[in-house]
Amino acid sequence: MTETTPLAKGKAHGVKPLVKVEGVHKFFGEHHVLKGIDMTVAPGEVSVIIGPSGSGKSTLLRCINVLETISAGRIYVHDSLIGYREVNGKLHDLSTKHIAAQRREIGMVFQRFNLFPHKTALQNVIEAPTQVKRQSKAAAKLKALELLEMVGLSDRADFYPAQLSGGQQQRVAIARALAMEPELMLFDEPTSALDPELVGDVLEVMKDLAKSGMTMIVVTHEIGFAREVGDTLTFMDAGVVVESGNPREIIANPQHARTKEFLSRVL
Amino acid sequence: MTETTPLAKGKAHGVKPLVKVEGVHKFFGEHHVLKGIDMTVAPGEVSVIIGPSGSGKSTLLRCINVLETISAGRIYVHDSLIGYREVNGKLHDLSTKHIAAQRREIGMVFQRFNLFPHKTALQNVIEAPTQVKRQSKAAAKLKALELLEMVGLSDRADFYPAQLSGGQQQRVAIARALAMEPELMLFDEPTSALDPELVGDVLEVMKDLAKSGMTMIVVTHEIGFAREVGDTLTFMDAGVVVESGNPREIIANPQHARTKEFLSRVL
Amino acid sequence: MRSPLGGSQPAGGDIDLIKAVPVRHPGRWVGAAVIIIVLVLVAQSLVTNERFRWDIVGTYILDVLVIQGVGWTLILTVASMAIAIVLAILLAFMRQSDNPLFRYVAWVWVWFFRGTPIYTQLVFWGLVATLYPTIVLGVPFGPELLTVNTSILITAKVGAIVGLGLNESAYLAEIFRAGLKSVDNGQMEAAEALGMRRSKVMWRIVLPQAMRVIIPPTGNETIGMLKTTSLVLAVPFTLDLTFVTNTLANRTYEPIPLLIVAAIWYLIITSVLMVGQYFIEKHYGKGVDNVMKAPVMATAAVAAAHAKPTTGTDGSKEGGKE
Amino acid sequence: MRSPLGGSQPAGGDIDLIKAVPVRHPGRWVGAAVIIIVLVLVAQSLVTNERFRWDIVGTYILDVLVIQGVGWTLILTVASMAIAIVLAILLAFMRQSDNPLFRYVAWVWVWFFRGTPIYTQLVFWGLVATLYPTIVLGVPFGPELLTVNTSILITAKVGAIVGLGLNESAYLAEIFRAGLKSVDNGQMEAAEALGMRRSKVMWRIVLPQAMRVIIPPTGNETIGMLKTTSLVLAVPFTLDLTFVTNTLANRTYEPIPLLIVAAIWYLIITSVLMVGQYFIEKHYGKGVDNVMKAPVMATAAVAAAHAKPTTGTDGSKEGGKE
Amino acid sequence: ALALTGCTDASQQPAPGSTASAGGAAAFDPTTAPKDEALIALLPAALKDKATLEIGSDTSYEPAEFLDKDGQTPVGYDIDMAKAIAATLGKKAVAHTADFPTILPKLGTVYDLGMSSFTITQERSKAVNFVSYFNAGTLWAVQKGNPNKITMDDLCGKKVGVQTGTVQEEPDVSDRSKACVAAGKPAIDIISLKNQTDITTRLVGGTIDAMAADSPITRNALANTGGKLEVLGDIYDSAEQGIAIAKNDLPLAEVIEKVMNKLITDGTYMKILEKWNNADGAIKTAVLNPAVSN
Ligand SMILES: Nc1ncnc2c1ncn2[C@@H]1O[C@H](COP(=O)(O)OP(=O)(O)OP(=O)(O)O)[C@@H](O)[C@H]1O
Ligand SMILES: Nc1ncnc2c1ncn2[C@@H]1O[C@H](COP(=O)(O)OP(=O)(O)OP(=O)(O)O)[C@@H](O)[C@H]1O
Ligand SMILES: [Mg+2]
Ligand SMILES: [Mg+2]
Repeated sequence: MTETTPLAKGKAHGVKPLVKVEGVHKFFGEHHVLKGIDMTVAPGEVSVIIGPSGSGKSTLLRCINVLETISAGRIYVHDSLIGYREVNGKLHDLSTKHIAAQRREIGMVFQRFNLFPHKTALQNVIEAPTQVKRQSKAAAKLKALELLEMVGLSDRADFYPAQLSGGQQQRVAIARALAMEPELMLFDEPTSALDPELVGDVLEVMKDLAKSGMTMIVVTHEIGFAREVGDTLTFMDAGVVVESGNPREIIANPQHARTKEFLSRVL
Repeated sequence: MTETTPLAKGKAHGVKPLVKVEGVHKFFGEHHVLKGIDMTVAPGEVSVIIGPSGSGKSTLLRCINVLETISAGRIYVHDSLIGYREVNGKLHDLSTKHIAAQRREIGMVFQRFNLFPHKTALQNVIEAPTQVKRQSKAAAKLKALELLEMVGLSDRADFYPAQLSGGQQQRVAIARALAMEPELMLFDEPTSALDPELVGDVLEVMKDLAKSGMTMIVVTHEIGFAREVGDTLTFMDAGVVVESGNPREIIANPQHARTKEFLSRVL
Repeated sequence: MRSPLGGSQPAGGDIDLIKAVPVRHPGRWVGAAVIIIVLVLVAQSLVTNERFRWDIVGTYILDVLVIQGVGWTLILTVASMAIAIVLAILLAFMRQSDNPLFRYVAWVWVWFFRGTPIYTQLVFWGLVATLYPTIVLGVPFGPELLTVNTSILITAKVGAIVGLGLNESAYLAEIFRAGLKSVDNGQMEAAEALGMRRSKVMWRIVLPQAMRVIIPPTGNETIGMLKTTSLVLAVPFTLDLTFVTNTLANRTYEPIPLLIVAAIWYLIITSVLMVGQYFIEKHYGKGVDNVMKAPVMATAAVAAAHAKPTTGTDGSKEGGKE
Repeated sequence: MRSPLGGSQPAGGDIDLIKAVPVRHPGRWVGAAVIIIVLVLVAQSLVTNERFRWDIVGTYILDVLVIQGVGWTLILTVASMAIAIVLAILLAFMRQSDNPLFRYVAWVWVWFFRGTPIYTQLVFWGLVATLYPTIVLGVPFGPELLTVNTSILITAKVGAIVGLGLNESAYLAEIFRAGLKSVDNGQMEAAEALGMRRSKVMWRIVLPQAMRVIIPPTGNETIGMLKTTSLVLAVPFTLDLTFVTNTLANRTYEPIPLLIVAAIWYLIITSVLMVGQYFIEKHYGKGVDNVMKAPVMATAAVAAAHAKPTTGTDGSKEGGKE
Repeated sequence: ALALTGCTDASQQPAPGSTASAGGAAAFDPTTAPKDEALIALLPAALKDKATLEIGSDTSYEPAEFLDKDGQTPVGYDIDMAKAIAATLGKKAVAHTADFPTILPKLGTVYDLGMSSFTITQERSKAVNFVSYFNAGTLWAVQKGNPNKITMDDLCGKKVGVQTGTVQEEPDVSDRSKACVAAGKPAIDIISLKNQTDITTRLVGGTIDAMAADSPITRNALANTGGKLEVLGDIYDSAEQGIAIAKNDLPLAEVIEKVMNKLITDGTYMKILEKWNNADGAIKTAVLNPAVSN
């Protein structure tokens, strides 16, 4: 089921991977949601994850960002173990301070946006740069307006989330994550609430990010994006990685029946 | 800008329209969000609304369901004025009791799902049938399990919303609206959180509903769905109906530059 | 870097569950130790300080008068909280009413009853019979239908309960208002879109979710009321716990041990109430607070996982097609 | 069915704004009328009943002693609430701590201070000097570093303020806990995912949102505290409003008018506090409660709408492409 | 001169209708009582060097102890008595207003003497040392003209006001009530209030039929209500009131007994009681822990 196909450019070119997921399991009580996930993402790589609803895609992203504790396995970002410290083969929980430091390098766009309702779009975007990176307010604002401009929301900077349409909220969430200039971005269905036109725009933004060398893990249902921008495509189902490899190859010629079935419904 | 093209089958065949939207304006404070919307939906018609983010699609659906008060214009469902009583040309607010009765005929699936977090998936679905329609609990449960089965969630009936993935929540929301067996269904991006495979499944469900004669207004970004199932396609932009008519015709041959531009980005 | 699993076949090998060593916080433990030492010292000095006269505490803790006092205190608390809760829900809904007069009256009510001391209010309830010897029910400016002797209508008991209940309703009304505010607006919209009447929406959707936020301050108020009942002396009502222990203290001139007797009883009742609060909170937290966040480490879960095949059939797709 | 607009060209004709007649609720108005009549009758009988001795109320309402009492009551309230709020935030965070000892100590604190009557607590604060004549700071079982005479350390003022503050902290801790619970979990996750430290997340994201729910019950507590300060006599502290009016009442044998004097002052302070509460609530409600739900009917809005072209340029697409 | 502009100063004027007010005609300064070195020598060591004598008093019991116009200074015959005792011992009396339950626990540490019209009973004598200094009986009062025709023989079913925690409440009136029940009549409706003024007010207002209180209190109430009340029956159950001293401080109690007897013999005692219109409560000799019948 999880026979790992040779991975994408990062590994192929012998570059040290930025993200390494090794045999990760996740239980919610009795529910076994991730069942031994293995995955590597090279620096600058765009790794696209697809899979049916409930297959554990969001959970995997949340584990990488330590929003869920994993039940078994290891996750490394930049060679440092995520969420734990390993001393003499024994795992120690990291302090919240260290976890916060690890997260600073990882940006995340949530499936449900989670904008701060008591702050305007602009305030949402500058919150982390001013509070975490200690940027001056003026500088952060300048950068934030640029980002809002980029996602087409410069005229909504002073709106509260409750005054924004679904698509507008999603774009603010993207700008908010980008404002921290993270090394690694995790996108959880970043275009789900967008109209096709905006999807194009946002994917364009992401393409540019990819070109600028940002590493990204993107959960998406946009097969087109996977094909065009993705360096690797991973297909998950029921908590396991069914298949992983070059997007064009997989889309053109899926190896597994389940992948074939899924893609057939999509294309 | 809003030149109304001849409307779809309902009108064409001389059937009395089920939904009639006449010159509806909506202000949020100073923001003019709907700018004179006109629209008719015949019984059994599937009316698809597309348009860029922030164009007012959700707001229009919310006005039809009296979740927002309209600033000007009239909305009729089944020949009865929505939200008001007209006596001698003067409008009177309807009592909440009467509004509730009007809403009973209209089902709605929200863009943000709005499931009841303190109730399980099953309890979410049976809430309205048992409380509003006074169905027996047993009967409502039977029906609900059928609906959950239909959206592929029979094994998640006893999960709370917080324990469901995004796509699972969206499907519960659809089942909840359908459980009331409304005459008119309003879908606000019902497939946004779904993977392409499930999108297919859910659109299948909607197709069946359409065949069974249910009237639907669907805000969606699935142009494919609009083409296949839609009887009418309405393109909105910046609070006005830019163009409306037969989906295939519009998609093949848009009359307005704005429509053309939007569709070009999509297809 | 070692790979803890034999391979990536989860169903094959054993799952090597993470059992991480928790973060050490030496500073915190020192702090905690200091707190514990202080608590022990305080407790020890409480027990050994002869001024507390624990022998007298022992003599009176189960005195029949004291037990009766506990009973009356409970009766007053329960009865007046019941009145207060009913009124408070009414007031909270009135604050949301479309009728400005209702809103206004509710506001004045909250303003007046929160604004004046409960002791003064209770004095007035005690004085009603003096101030208004008879209450006349009748058509205004018309015939009198019924004349009641106030002192019969408002006995000390009734005065005490009504007085406490009315006062408390103002405080609870604010708590309920805050609770209702805490529920996301989308919930009301979703319920209304399903055709539910306002009252149904409130009772079945909004209030149950608000309860999570309403319960803790209402617990405060209930526990506060327990002690406020001692003010019913103003009515005058002379059977509650505080009054009884005061009387005993006056008789023997040993106020401290009798204050301790009262305090112990109040603590016991408070403990029971706090246990009750815990369970009520848990009930209303279902679906939100109680959602399992941490994995159950029990081997049972792992065993179950091993037993099941991992062929994707336990996903959520089975019913996907009709 | 008439079409109110000249056509469907919104920018062309005038917009015929809906000005609907509100729903009539005759029943409600009758109810409201009854309430008004009752209020008027009560007010009238208050004013005309000579037993209230309004002349005496007038004599003492601005009495220098009374004004001083008001001042002291305010000082006690503000100082003890300040202590209580600081402690309560600490306690609410301790309840969420990973350290079980911290959680436990916070729980015991809340249990003890909510569970025992404030009057008893104040009596003990007054007795500290008697029970523990000196407080010795030193290494346990080691040398004494500092010996303080308790009666110097804990004066009546300090005892009153500390006693009230500690007691109140337990109640506020519960309120803060409920408030923090009311904030959606996704908010904390989003903030943490941005790399914010726990304390930052609490102060900047969770607490400001919790304030909406925290303010009304905290208003309750503040207003309650205003009246609770009258118990400081137990310490003994003899300058607060209630003590002063009681003394005057004892001297003049006119308790009712002097209770009214106190009640009027409490009402005035409460009114000021309620106005303050309104603005604080409004501040923390921004983005949630204050979002415009109803259209502004002002002609200005319509005029502005007419002035703007409706060519889609005021949508949100301008910056869509870079 | 008022500290705050806009304030009124009604509280600084003598109370209307009050006859027993500090600084009245019979002004007498108790601090003029002569110092007695012999008695000072008997004082326990701890007290010898102190310049003050600390008094705890629940100052809401006119005329025995209450607060002066400023709302802070305790006055009354108990306070004057304390001043005379202190002067005899070469000290200055400092009277503290205290809530009743806090007076006794503080004896010996914060307060040297408790002077708050404590009636001596056997039960109470177990908790503190008493030096008797005043003789108060119970005296009843009803509305002027006795409109409800109350007699001391027929109190059953009537509303009687007593102050909480006084001997009138328990055992006096409560025993009368039990006797009523035993005789098959309705029990006395005992209205027990915290403040004596509330009881007086209610009696004037007619919500209670009669009140029972210590004789000085009743006299004071009659004087202060300007002829709206009258006495019912005679003083009875004369009981001695005492100065409270900590149980473990017998030496001090013995000194106080001697000081009181000196004040009685040199006439200071009588002057104080006359000043407060309560000479009829005077006793012949002060006794340490007198044997009491109840
Ligand atoms: N707290 C929880 N308790 C129990 N089960 C949970 C919990 N959270 C998630 N799950 C389950 O874990 C599975 C994986 O959820 P996840 O959100 O990762 O799916 P997903 O692949 O992101 O799906 P989607 O595309 O619908 O968002 C789902 O079946 C869900 O029901
Ligand atoms: N309460 C409000 N106050 C002010 N402006 C609002 C409010 N609600 C919505 N708007 C504005 O109204 C416009 C239309 O919003 P609406 O939600 O109808 O868009 P939509 O077409 O559904 O977009 P999407 O596809 O992104 O969901 C948006 O520009 C939004 O900013
Ligand atoms: Mg997901
Ligand atoms: Mg929308």
